[in-house]
Amino acid sequence: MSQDDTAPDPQHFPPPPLPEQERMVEAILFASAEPMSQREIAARLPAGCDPAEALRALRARYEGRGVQLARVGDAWAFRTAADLGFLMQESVVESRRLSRAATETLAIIAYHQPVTRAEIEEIRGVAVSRGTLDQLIELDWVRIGRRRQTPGRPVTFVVTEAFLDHFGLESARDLPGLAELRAAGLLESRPPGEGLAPGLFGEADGEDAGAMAEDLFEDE
Amino acid sequence: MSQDDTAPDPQHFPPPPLPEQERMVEAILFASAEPMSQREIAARLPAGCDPAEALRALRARYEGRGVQLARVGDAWAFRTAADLGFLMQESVVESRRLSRAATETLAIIAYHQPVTRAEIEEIRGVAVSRGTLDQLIELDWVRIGRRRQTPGRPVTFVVTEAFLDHFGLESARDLPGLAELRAAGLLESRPPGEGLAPGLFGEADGEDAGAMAEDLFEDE
Amino acid sequence: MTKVPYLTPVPDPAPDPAPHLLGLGPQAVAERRAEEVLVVDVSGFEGPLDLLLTLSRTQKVDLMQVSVLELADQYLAFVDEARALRIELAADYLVMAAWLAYLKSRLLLPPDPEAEGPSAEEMAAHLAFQLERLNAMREAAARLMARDRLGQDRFARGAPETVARQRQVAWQAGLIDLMRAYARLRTRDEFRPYAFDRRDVLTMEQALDRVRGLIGYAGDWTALSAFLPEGWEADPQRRRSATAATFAATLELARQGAVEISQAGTFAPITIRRRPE
Repeated sequence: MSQDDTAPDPQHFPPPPLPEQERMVEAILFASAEPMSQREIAARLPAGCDPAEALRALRARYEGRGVQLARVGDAWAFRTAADLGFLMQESVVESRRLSRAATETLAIIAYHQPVTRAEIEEIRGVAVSRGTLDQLIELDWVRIGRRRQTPGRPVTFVVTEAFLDHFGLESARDLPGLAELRAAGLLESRPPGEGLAPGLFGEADGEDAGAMAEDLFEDE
Repeated sequence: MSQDDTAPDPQHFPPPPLPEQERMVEAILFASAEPMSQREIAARLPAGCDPAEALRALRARYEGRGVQLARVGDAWAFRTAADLGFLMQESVVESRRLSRAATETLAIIAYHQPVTRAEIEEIRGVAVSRGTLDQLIELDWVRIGRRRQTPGRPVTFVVTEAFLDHFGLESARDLPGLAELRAAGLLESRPPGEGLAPGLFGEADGEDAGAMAEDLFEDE
Repeated sequence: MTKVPYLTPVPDPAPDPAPHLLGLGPQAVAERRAEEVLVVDVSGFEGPLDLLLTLSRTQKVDLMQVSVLELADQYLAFVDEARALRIELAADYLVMAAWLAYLKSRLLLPPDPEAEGPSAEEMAAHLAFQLERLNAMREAAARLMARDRLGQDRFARGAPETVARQRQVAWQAGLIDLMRAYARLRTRDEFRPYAFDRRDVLTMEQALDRVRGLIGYAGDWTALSAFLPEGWEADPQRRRSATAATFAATLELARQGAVEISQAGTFAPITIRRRPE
C-alpha cells in the first residue's frame, strides 16, 4: 500500500465505517471473475478505506460457512468450503451390463473357487484378459486368494463378501448346480442328441459363437 | 415438492442438521451464476434435506450484507446489494440501449401478461414489429405463453424468470406501481368504443392484421 | 404498398418547371425537387397515438382533463402542416386524422338522440383513456428501466464454479446372468447358437396362402384338418404346427370377413366355410 492510499484526503468524504467497507469488499469479490489483490480491491473502494482490515473481518465472518474467503497467492476470492466440494459434483450413475467375458469369468470363479487363471481359461476355452480380472477385482467381487501349491505356485481367485452380498448369497456353495439350472429352464441349449451334428455348433469357437447368439437378445 | 422428496428414506443416512444444510445451500447457490429452483437445489443436497428451511435461514443471514439472497420467481440466487453497484461500474457490460418501442412493449407485456400482440398494438396504437418482440425474446425477458382461447387462438406473451432477475423482482406481482395502475383501471382491457377508427384501435383481429401492418413499419 | 417510410419525398404532382429550371433535363429537375423537400422527423413518433400524446402535453393539463376537441384541432393542424411540407404521412396517421375530424364534427353538433352506437363523448372518453393508458405504460417502462438492474447495479457471482458431472458406471450383473453364463460354459458341447428350425414348422404366412387358395372351394362347412398340407398329418410335431398355423390363418381370414368359423362344442372339430356373399 502506498502512502497515498491511506493518507486522509481532504477533498473526499471520510471513508465509510468498517462494516460498510466489509460489505463493499464482499460485493466486489463476489462479482469478480478473477481473484483480486488487496491493491485491486483498494482501487475500487472509496478513498481512505482499509481493505486489509475489511478482508480480515470478512474472512472471519465466512469462517465455517459454506463459502470461504480464500487467499489465492496474493489475491482473494470466494471459494466453496473444501468439505462441500462433493456438492459441486453431479454424479450421473450409468448402469451398464457386465460384459460377457467378465460375467463368465466371474461365474467360473464363483463355481470353482479357488481357481487359477489357467483353469479359468481352460473352462472358457479362451484367454482371460488382464482387464477382465482387473475389473472384477476393482468391483470388489473377486480377490486374489492363496497361491496354489503346484509348480509355478500360481495365484488363485476367489469371490469376496461383497460378491455374496451383491448377489444375495450366503456362501458360494449356495450357487445352484447344473441340474438345478436345467430344471429351472436356465439352460437355453437343447438337450444333446436332437439330430444336430456335434462339432458343428459350440465347439472351439467360444466367444464368437456365443456372442453371435447373444446379439439377438441383449445389448452389451 | 412431491411426497417422495421429503419422505424419509430408510436406505439413506439421516439428513444433515439444518445449519449444515444451510451451508450446503449457501455453497450451491454461491457457485451458480443462474438462479436455481428449490427443486434443483434439493436434487444436489443429500436425501431428506429441506431447502425451504435452509433458504429462509440463509436469506436472513445475508440480510444487509454486501451480497444478498434474492428470490427470482420460483428460484433463488445470490446477487450483490443494489446500493453497492457503483463499486462494480468497471464490470458493467454496456448493453445495447433498448429502443423506446422495445421498452414500451416490454412494460406492456409485464403489466398486462399474458397479452396478445393485437392487445399490445391496441395499447401502443401502432403495429409491433417482429424485430421488437424478437429482441425481447432473444434477451430472454419475454417468452411465448399459452394461446388465448379466443377465435384465431392467438399466442400470448409473458415475461420470464430472467426478466425478474434482471430487474430485481421477486415476482411479476412486484412490478412497480402495479397496484395503482390496476386501481386506476389502466390494466383492464376495456373494449374499444365502436365506431373508432378501424384498424387503429384493436379491431385489427389478431395475427394477420398485425403481420400485414408490420411490413409497413419494419423500421422502428 | 410496399414501402411506407414516414418520410418519403413526394414526387411533384404538377410538373410545372420553374422558369430558371428551363433547359434542364427532366431528370435533373426531379433531383432539384427532391433536394428541396424538407425533411421533418415524423419517425420520432411511435404512431398516431404517440403523436396525440405528445400534442396533449402542450395543453399542460392532466391527461384526464385533456380537451379532445382541442387535441383534434392540434392533430389536424399538424397533419396539414406535414402536407404543406410535402411530407408523406403513413396511412395510419391519415386514418387517425379522418377519424378525429369525424369525432370533432360529432362533438360540435348537438347530440342526435336517434343515433346508435357510442356517443361522441364516449368516443372522446375512450381516446382519453387510451392516451392515459399509453402514458401509464410509458412511465412504467421508464420505472422498469430505472430499477437496479442485473449487470449494472446488481451482479451475479463473477466466477461461478462449474458443477462437475461425474459419470459413475454401475456394473450390473444378476445372479441369473451369472448362472446362465456358467450353464452356457458347462454345456458348451451341447450348446449351439439358437436358430429356429423351420423344417417342421408351417408358418402362418404359408398357411394363409394355402387357406386363401382353398377357401374358394369351401362353400360348405369344412373341417379345419382338411386344409392341412399333405404330408403334415402323420408326424405329431408337424401336425401340431400345421394345425396351429392354419387355425391362426382362418382367424385372420375371419377377421377380414372372408370366412366363418364354427365349433359345435369344446374340443369339437373346428369347421370353416367361405362367407356367403
